Amino acid sequence: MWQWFHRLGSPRWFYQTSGKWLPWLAGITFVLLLVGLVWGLGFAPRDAKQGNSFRIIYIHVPASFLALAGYYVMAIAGAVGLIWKMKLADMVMKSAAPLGAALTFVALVTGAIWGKPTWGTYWVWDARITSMLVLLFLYMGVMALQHSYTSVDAANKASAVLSLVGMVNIPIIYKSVDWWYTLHQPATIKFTEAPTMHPDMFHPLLVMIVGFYCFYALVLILNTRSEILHRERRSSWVKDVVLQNQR
Amino acid sequence: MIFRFDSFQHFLQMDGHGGYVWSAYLIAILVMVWLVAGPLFRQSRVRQTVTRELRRETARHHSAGEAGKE
Amino acid sequence: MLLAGRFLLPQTPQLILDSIAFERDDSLLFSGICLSLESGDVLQIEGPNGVGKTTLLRILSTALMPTAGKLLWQGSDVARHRQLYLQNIMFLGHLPGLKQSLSPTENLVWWRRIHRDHSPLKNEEILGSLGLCGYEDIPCYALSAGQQRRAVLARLLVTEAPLWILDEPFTAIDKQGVADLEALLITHARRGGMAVLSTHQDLGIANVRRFPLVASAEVV
Amino acid sequence: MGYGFAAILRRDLLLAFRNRGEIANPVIFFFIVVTLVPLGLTPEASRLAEIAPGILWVMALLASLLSVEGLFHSDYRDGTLEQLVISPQPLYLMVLAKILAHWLITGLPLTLLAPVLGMMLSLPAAGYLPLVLGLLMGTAVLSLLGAIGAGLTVALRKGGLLLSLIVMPLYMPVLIFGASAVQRSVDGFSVQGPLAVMGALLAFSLLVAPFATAGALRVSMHG
Repeated sequence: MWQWFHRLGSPRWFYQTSGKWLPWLAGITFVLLLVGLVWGLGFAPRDAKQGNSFRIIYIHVPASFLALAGYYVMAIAGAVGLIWKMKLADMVMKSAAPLGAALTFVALVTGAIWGKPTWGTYWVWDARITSMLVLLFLYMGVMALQHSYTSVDAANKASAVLSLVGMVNIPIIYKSVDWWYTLHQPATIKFTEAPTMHPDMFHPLLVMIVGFYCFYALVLILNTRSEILHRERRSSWVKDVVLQNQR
Repeated sequence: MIFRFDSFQHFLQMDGHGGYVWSAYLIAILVMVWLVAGPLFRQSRVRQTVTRELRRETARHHSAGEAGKE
Repeated sequence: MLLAGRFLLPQTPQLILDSIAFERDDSLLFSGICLSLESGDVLQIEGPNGVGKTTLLRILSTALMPTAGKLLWQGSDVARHRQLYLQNIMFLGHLPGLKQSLSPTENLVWWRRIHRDHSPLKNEEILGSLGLCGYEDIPCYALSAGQQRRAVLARLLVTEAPLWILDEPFTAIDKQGVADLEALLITHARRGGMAVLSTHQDLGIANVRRFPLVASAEVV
Repeated sequence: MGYGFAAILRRDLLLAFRNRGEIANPVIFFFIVVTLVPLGLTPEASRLAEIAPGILWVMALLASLLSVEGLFHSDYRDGTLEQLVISPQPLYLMVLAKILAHWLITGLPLTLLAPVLGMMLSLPAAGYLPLVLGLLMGTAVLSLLGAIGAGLTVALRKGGLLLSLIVMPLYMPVLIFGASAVQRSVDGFSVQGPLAVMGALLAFSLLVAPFATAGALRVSMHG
């Protein structure tokens, strides 16, 4: 009956397989984040110049990483959905947008809070912060477009096209913001750069980055699962799943 | 590896930077909790609607499985 | 080459719809539509409002992609050889692309350019044959709905495409206009052309094939 | 292949000529908002000169953004767009023709008006050439990028604000390089760098933007 739903990349298959892996992924994510958090907050040495405010790096940097990587995940999922008409990919793309936007928001807010003790002000037109802000705008554009279409399929296709255009543009935007920043050269202290960090500071950062990647995957899967349930709520297998859960 | 602070008080204050560090972590954790709770909440809502529909269907047809079959 | 293909074997199906289905936003509009058209066929799609007549015609025009099934034009898959197929069709939808601020003549000139029509017929002759004599240079927004519809029909005269796809072509035109369009359809069919149209009107054309479109029973 | 391109270009220019009043709007908008700046800030020539490059560029960007919303709108409403999408000719070229027409009736007049407005904002003499050259290429890039957004939002009832939201981030490189070319020239530096980058942006968006716009239009027609 619902044969058109079960083509390549069947959402049902994804829902059932991811259900098996989910508890493990959740456990690993929780442990990594907890270890990284305690390590970073309490056991990493304080920075000579910035003091303890430097500890914000343990959330700021991983969040920034995932914010950018998340855009690529979204765009690539969108491309797969457009080219191979795979419904699962559309759902992944739709789930990636608010997640990426939230992480971009975290990166921006923690960056601003970090800026206060470091630069004496919450907001500086620094190249990296400005780029992050533009990234937030790109995410918001995709989400706004997604919400303004009444047809689900059209919404997915349109936001896939937009996120692809954004992906092509991100390097250009980043480069131009960098160039703009060096042109104006305001006197600021640079963020601590990862490669020159002391290993004692760097190891917890590494744990946090891996933890954030796991967290990203976890939330992406959770979002996609709820999207699958919502879109296939009329199909028989979803009804079976719901019935099983009640027992 | 050693704990870098003398006391819990010191750990909270972080030499005057405590407010910044703790608020940054708090905001990040709140957002992350919301990110996990959101899909779980949505999922349970879908489950509720499906359950309601199933109940309505059973009331109508006396056999819930009928509608799902070929 | 195209012409040769068109008139070569009059009794082989030119266009085949092979179990076409269409689904939008997880609900099935129709499925399993099988049809074939031969040279000289006029096919009328019938059915109540909302059953998907416009959607089916838009699938035929390739403006929409079918969810399942295939379109075959002279034996080749339209999804793969889209350009070739598009050279052979003329689609007039609900909104036929008439520019309101241009006159019928200017609209016609633009269509002739885009269809690459080099036939010796003059613009006045074409518009005159559609009863627009004296209205050639008035902007379309000043014309009545029926006159605008007639101006749109001029498009059918400047294309060599053998397959016409017309969505509700009789909307808003008077008795004379209906007769004119029927005459156009008859001439087109006699020359070996084909037409698929949706209308609630009984056509005054002999040998019209009718296809009643029914909604998919599987729609929830 | 080129006949569709030429036909669309001619028709769009004819249509623009018919609706002359409408096409003057972006130019008038540009003129008025630039006039607002001294009123809101200061009539002092030295301070105006300082911000003139940025103001001129931001306002040109807004004027272009406002006009790009209508790029496909009337064609969508009267069904022409559907005909273009199912035309046997490459959609890429037809979209390019529409964008070229849009640039000719908005970008070009904006560029030509800019020196006059520069004079009113007491832009130093060295700034004029890079301003005009930059706008000449930059407004074309703006039209090309704006067309993507216009294609994505054409089927939506209230697409205007959304269009700005999705297109503005893409405009940023143009703004950065365009305004800094003028600024650098005023400060006595070479402007070859930023102008060359602007040329590269133009070449790149010529290649990619009509393609993306064609995809966006297909999506809009399917919806």
